[in-house]
Amino acid sequence: MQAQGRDDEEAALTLGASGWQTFTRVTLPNIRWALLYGVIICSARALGEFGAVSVVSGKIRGLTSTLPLHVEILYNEYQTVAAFAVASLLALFALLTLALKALIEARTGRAHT
Amino acid sequence: MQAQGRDDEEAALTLGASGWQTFTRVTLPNIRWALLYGVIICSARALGEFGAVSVVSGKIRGLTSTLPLHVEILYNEYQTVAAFAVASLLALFALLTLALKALIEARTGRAHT
Amino acid sequence: MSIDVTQIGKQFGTFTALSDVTLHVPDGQLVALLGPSGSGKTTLLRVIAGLETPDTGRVHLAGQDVTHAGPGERGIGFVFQHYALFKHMTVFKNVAFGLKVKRGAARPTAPAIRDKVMRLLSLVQLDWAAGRYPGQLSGGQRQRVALARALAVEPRVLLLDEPFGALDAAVRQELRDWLRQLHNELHVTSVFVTHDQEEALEIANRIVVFNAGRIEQEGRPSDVYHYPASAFTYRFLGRANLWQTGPHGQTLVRPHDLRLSPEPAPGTVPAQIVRIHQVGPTARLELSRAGDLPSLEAYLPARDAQPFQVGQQVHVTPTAQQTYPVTPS
Amino acid sequence: MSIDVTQIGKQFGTFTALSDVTLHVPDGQLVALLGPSGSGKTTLLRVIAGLETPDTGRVHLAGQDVTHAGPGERGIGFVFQHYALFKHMTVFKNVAFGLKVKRGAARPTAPAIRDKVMRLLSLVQLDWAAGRYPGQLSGGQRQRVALARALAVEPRVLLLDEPFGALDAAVRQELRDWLRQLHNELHVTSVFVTHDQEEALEIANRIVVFNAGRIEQEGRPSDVYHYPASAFTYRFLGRANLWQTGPHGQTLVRPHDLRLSPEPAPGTVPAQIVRIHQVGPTARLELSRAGDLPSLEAYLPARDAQPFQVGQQVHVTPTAQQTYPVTPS
Repeated sequence: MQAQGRDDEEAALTLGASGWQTFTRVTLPNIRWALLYGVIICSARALGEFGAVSVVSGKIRGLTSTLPLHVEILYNEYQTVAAFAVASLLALFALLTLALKALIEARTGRAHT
Repeated sequence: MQAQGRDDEEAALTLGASGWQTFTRVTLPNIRWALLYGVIICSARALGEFGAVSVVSGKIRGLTSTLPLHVEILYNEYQTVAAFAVASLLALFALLTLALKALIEARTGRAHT
Repeated sequence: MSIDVTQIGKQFGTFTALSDVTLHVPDGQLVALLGPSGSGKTTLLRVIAGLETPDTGRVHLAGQDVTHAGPGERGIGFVFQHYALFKHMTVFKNVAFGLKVKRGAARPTAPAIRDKVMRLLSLVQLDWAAGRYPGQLSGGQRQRVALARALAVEPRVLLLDEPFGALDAAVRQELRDWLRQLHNELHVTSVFVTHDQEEALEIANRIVVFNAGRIEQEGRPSDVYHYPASAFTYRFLGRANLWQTGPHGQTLVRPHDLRLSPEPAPGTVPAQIVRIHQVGPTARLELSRAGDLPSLEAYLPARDAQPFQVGQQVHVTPTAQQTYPVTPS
Repeated sequence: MSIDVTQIGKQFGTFTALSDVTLHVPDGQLVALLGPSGSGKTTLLRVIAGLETPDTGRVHLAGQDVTHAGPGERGIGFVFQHYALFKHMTVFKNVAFGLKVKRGAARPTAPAIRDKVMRLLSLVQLDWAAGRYPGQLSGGQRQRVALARALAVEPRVLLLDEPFGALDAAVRQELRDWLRQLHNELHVTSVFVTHDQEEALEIANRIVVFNAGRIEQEGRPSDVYHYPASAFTYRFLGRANLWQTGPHGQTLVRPHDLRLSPEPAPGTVPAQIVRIHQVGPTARLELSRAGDLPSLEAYLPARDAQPFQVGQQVHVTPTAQQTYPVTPS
């Protein structure tokens, strides 16, 4: 952001753009792919997090439980089918994220050439 | 690495250095802080990983158990004191990592100015 | 619009970029800020633009104090060395940007914007490129887009930071001519930064020479060139021969101010021709003198240089010279 | 050591960097590869150095085929535009690097290395900086360190990639002189890349002009300058006026090849003086002609320009000119 941004943004400021206009019209379009990439990777990590959530949340079903915790709870309750169903859902999310990530990498790769 | 390295390394090659000499004398010294930083952050993540290890390892004590798993095992066995002791150890590692990370950030920050 | 900067000081950490700089630029001038890199010329330009806040001193535009005004409120246009075009917008949208971000009644209607942008693009001979992206243009074309973009908001002052620094020699020459012509047509007060003395001497009305964060000299190009106030300016504005070091200081001579003759005369110094290099209308001769006197370089019109040969003994005298006290550096 | 490249071709994706380039550089020459950016001159230099592998063609150094030899096995020294010094090593260690990485018997003893490095550092007038880091030196000093480092391995060919491109005008001039002198002393075959025609004409023995991946022309500086083989070379080597476009093509005239007189004579064309710019020994006059003939620029020695004034009607004739067929571009 520092590397590619400064000149552009200063140019926008000298042309009379406000700080907000500079951000939305110059900064954001430049970093949109990097930003989306960050959001997706971050969501993926958050979705899959287990240890920290397990300790902190208290595992109250339907309230502070997350998908990975739910898999454990179901598994411990011997509801194997339900557990595998939820786990499959998680796996599907993982595949989706991977696809999105690949798409964005292709996009930004192209934009740089 | 691509940004700062290429010219340096090409210079070393034209001066008759072998690939290995170029790597150890030019590339490594340039990236040593970035590399150490990566190693530390990576170790910290590996050390704290719970979910994946829990599923894959089988939790055989003294063989495939890690510190976070050990905390859980001890806790589930109502060995509260031992569990907290191991947890404190983990917290100590976390603090050490943070200190190292701050140190390296200060170093590389200085090297760039 | 006139520009006045008064006693500007600016530090970056321990580095003094500007120290007590005062400068008046009258309305309608084309001024060059000239100096080596790190001499403070770009910092002063950025202070005038409002992109840098001075530690001390004031900036007035047309008599109005703008020291604390933002860059968008000053009525300036700024051109960056590396163009700073918006890569994700077409050339048209780049030029239209300054008009589209205006608020309320100040913002022209869409047809008015289109007319104006196309007029500017034909002014810079790039109307055919309106739909292209900056990445599809050459360096010279990009800089012309940047100029059109800066002119779109009708700035009362045009500020250019090494505008031709990133371009090839041939393109640079073309854009120099073009900037001068543009200034002749629009008469907008313009300030440009350069480290190329030839560029400054060629297109500016006034030249401001910077050295280590201070103004070393200021004046018309011919005055600055013919009467440099210091050895620094003398050496920076063109090649200089050290003729001799005497009790009053060092005497400097330009290569084209040396006269050569085969016969000795009062005031001449003997020298030997070491090298003759002639390409184009000027011949460059390298001369070595006896003893530990530094060697000389002389530029002669090609026809005057014809009688001389390498190895020949000649007698040299300066037709113009300047003497400066030797400053401990 | 002579350099021969034969029918070199190199593609980068869809971009043709070099296409069927053949060039012979005799032993001991100082050759300039001159051309606009993207014309292939740097790619050829990197092919000679072994930093780039050609798609087709061969490279011979001193008659020996080195097309597939690594850069370290070719006996070359390479100087980069941005110095490429090792930032974490002192100046001394930078220069010593090439000697310290030698293997076995080829590696000099520590005292021999120290002697040699200090000798090279005093050659580039930087012996006082042996213990400094590159970050503490100016651009010109860094490039001198880079040169000393390249010379330490006693290369039989010295290759320089826009060695003065990143430097200020005054420093650039100083280093140019210095490179020429160094070449006169060491006589090592040297090839340098530049986009500055003045630099090429000033210091090279031979000039190779590149255009779009091909060699446009090759020869001695005066031959290339006075007899450009194409309109491209003519325009690239200096300013060019378009005198007229006739049935045989376009006739080009250099600004210093125009003669002005107040009275008409056979062959003269009437023109009006629009602008006179005089700084230093040369006056530059801008002339507008009647009809749609393009305007002209004339350079006169200052004394010849004295009788003329802005607005005056004059009569112009070229003393030298070149006619080229109009190529569709």
